Amino acid sequence: MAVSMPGGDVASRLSGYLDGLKNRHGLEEGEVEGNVVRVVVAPESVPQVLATAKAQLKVLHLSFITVVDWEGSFELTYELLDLRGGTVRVKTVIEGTEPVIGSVTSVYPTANWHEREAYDMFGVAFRGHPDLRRTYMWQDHFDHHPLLKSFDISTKRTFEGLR
Amino acid sequence: MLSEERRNETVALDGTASERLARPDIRSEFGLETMDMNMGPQHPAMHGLLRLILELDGETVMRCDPVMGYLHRSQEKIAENRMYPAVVPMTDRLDYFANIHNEHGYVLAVEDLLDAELPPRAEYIRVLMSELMRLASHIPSIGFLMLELGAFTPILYAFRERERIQNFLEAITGARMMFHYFRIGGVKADLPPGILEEISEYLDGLEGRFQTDTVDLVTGSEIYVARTKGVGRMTPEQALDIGVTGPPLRGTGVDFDIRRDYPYSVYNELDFNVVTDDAGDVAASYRVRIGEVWQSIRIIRQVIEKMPEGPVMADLGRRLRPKEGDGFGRVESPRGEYAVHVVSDGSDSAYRVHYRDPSFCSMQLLQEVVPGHYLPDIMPIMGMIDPVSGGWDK
Amino acid sequence: MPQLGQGILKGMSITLRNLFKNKITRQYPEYKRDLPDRTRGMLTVDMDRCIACLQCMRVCPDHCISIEQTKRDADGSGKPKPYAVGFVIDDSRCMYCSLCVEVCPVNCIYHTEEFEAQAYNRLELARQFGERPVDPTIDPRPPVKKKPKKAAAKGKADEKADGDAPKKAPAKAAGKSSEGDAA
Amino acid sequence: MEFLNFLNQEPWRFILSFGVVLFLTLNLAAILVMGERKVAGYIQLRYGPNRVGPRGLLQPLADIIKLFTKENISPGKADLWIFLGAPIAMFIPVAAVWLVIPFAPGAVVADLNVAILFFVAVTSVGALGVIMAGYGSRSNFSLLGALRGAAQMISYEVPLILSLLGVVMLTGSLSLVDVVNAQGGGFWNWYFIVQFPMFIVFYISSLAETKRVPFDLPEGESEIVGGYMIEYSGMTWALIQAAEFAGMGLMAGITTTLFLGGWQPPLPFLDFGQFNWIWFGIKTALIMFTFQWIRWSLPRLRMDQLMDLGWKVLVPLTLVWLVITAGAMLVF
Repeated sequence: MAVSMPGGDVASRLSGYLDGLKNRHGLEEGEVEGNVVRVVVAPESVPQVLATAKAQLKVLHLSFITVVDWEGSFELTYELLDLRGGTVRVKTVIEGTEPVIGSVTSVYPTANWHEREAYDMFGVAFRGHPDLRRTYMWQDHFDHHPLLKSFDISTKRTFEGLR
Repeated sequence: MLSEERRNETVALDGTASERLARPDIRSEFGLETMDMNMGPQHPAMHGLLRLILELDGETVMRCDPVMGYLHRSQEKIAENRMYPAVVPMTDRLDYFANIHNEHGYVLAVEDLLDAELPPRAEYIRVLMSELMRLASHIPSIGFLMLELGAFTPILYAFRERERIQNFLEAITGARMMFHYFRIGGVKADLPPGILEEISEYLDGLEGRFQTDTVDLVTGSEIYVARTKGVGRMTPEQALDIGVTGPPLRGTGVDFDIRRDYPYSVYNELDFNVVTDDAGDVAASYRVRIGEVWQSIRIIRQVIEKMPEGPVMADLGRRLRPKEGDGFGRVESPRGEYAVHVVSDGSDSAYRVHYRDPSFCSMQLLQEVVPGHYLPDIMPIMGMIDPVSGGWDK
Repeated sequence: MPQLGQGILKGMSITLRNLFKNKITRQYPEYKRDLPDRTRGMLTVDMDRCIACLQCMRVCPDHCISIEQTKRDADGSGKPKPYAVGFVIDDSRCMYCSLCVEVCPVNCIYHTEEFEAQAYNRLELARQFGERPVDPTIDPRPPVKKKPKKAAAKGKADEKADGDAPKKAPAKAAGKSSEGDAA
Repeated sequence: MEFLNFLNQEPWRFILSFGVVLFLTLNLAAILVMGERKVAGYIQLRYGPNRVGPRGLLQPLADIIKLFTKENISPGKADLWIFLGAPIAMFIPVAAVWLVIPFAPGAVVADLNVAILFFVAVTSVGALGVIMAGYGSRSNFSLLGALRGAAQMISYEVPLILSLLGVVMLTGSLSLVDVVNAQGGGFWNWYFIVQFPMFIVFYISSLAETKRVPFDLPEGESEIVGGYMIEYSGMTWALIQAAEFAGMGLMAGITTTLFLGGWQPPLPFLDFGQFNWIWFGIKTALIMFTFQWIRWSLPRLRMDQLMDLGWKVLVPLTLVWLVITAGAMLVF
């Protein structure tokens, strides 16, 4: 097997991750909760933090990227798994309504579609993304980002005209 | 019939898709052009509604670009506008071939928010249902692969088994497909009397039938071997980079299973093996699936043996108002890692729900792995991840 | 060549054996299998027991139940109680999730084993149970969602708290639907 | 009686029997579709069509009525003459080859002394029909299917012809009547015993010629969704299907004639005289059943594997066996 799995105790490994991140980057917050290392970083340093996690700390798997629209700011959660019980959860908050953040596709290529989805649903622009297109919505003639809280849904019954 | 060298010539293992295609460019020399082709969305082998924009040089695929969204229902937005319990039936509609796992991921996330303590019987019932669902998803997936390779019969044998498993699921939950059985804090109702004996009796017959009608009929065939061996080969690093999880990842040799590494429910009390293979091709991922069928049968037997008595529902109060914060649920669905992230703001309904669907993430391998293969190889490569339209389109 | 088609011949012998086995198809319209007790078929309502508490209407995720409620002294006790004069279940929207059945305090709404819902017209799928028909095309007022000012704790404005309310005027069928209860 | 004698005169006999053969071919296609669906159903543990008529036996009739009443749609940019001519170009050769097959002693429409050459020449026209269909439709899928079909049918002509040569060498004649007569006297005289590798090669090649699983790449349901016939509908589609199934019946008939003794009974005392066509029918039906059995058991090959099989396995095998046959004929 070409991929080496992390070994040893989960707790010591997690504190190793936290120390590794703390030593190299300025973290806004950082703590170990259960099996999760939760760090909050500034949006500018997200690609570097993830690059450290991948290259130095060998956290190999990016599970997902969640974007939360807090109406005025966006919170991004990067969930990283080390495949052996440990989780590194990197959070960042982007102020403003037109969020821009550096892409992590060069670190975790799987982020490609996750970032496309985030762009499609929230309009988060990822700097340096190779192929930032919409995933689900129409490519043309659709200027909305449906998961924004400002995008109202209609609860009207849809097939009224057909009845 | 098939020469291994030739496959290796055509599909070099390492390098990106563009490097693989960098061969002496006779096309420009002779002024030849490639052909663009649209596969789907209405196409019998697209596992639902998927459109592939292909660039073909003869039969060789030069570029493959999946276009999604034909089944997009914005489940995440729907989940934001409903109270917590009312989202569970909607998660059934996500990956409609492994509904139980979707429900499980969501209820785990909400229970994480609520810090709920579940009665042991509920946990065992959940594991039982999950593994039955895994059987009902893995067995037809082999049939689907054969359907796409041109053999129609194995899928009907596989669906015979799925129908019987669905009969059990229907007896337990009341519906054949959209179960809505897991509730936040437990399961909807206790098992009907006598069902455990029926299931274990059925499993005895299933072992023999699965061996003959699927394993022997399918995997022994030389044509199956020729069509799947060496097709869609990935290295472990490549698979992790693409974000593949589940059987295709274990087929490359990465020993990763949520059930063991991030245990949920009572999986840490059960004894099972994580099946891996190291070839990394379509055949390997199907060997993993077949191995997981045997492991699932083993898990179900243990669950039936250990099934405790007691209530099946924790008392969480009538109105669910979780604390503010994040809830995470992560389960091993038949297609890989299925994760749910629920953000609560303290109200009746979630502020944000995010589903990490394995079909969606694994489908990136179409972009990466398919170029350099022949056109008919797209079908086994899609069969390798066995995506479900409702899953990747949310 | 390691194998000369033994695998193919083995597979073909399996299909040949199955050629002579008993068939497992059930001829559906003639043969109907016994449905399990928990089958979630089409909903039905026992109107005699209904206390018009509107809980099923509020819990329904698809807004498929509409109830028209009045006060009436139905049992002759001299005290007017809520009474459902109109009760419609729109099967073209129902997804058989069984939430309404679980929430009903008097068990008056329940699943039957009937599952063959077919009609030439979507309107025919709306089944009326009350003495007065309710217009199923009008949406009962969905539960109004009140966002607590949680965002304020984070220092963010939350102007959209009431923005989720439906733009449509509340239906007369659900005129009594209480915002306070729902939220 | 005089009238019958009059009909037995040359132009009338030929025209009449040609009409009968054409009628039989078309019916054969309909019946084979039915048989295919029944075999598929039984292999897959279901019943197959069983609603029209007793046990579904009238299903072919219902199919034909449906297909006749369907609208014939052609793509907007199709090359209409080629598009509409393709089904005919596929069907006529298949029907024509039936003329040279002996059904019973003396019952052959045209006893050509170069019948095998006629068979080889006329069936290769079928590839033209496939190319016409694929090219005329102006669709990417059908073009790919046509290219695959052309490559496959032309490639498999080679092992098909080479595997015929063994029989021709043993018989010393190109006439199918002679071939059948040479196999009389019991099943141990049939050529499939002495020419067993050739029989296998001919069988595989005929599967490929008729575009049946595991060689149904020109149709390739799962990737190119019907291939060259993707744009056809209604009666044109039905004619293509008829040509396919009649071609399957034809290949079964030719296999029977060349390797399984044609109308010759398996044991000498089972000779029914003029009614020996029963034996021809039984053997042909068995071969057709194996075609269907394979169809519902196996997946399909890929294009490169198909070509590898044809050129690297079948052609060398036939060449070797031809040399062995020639050597054996010299020795014995």
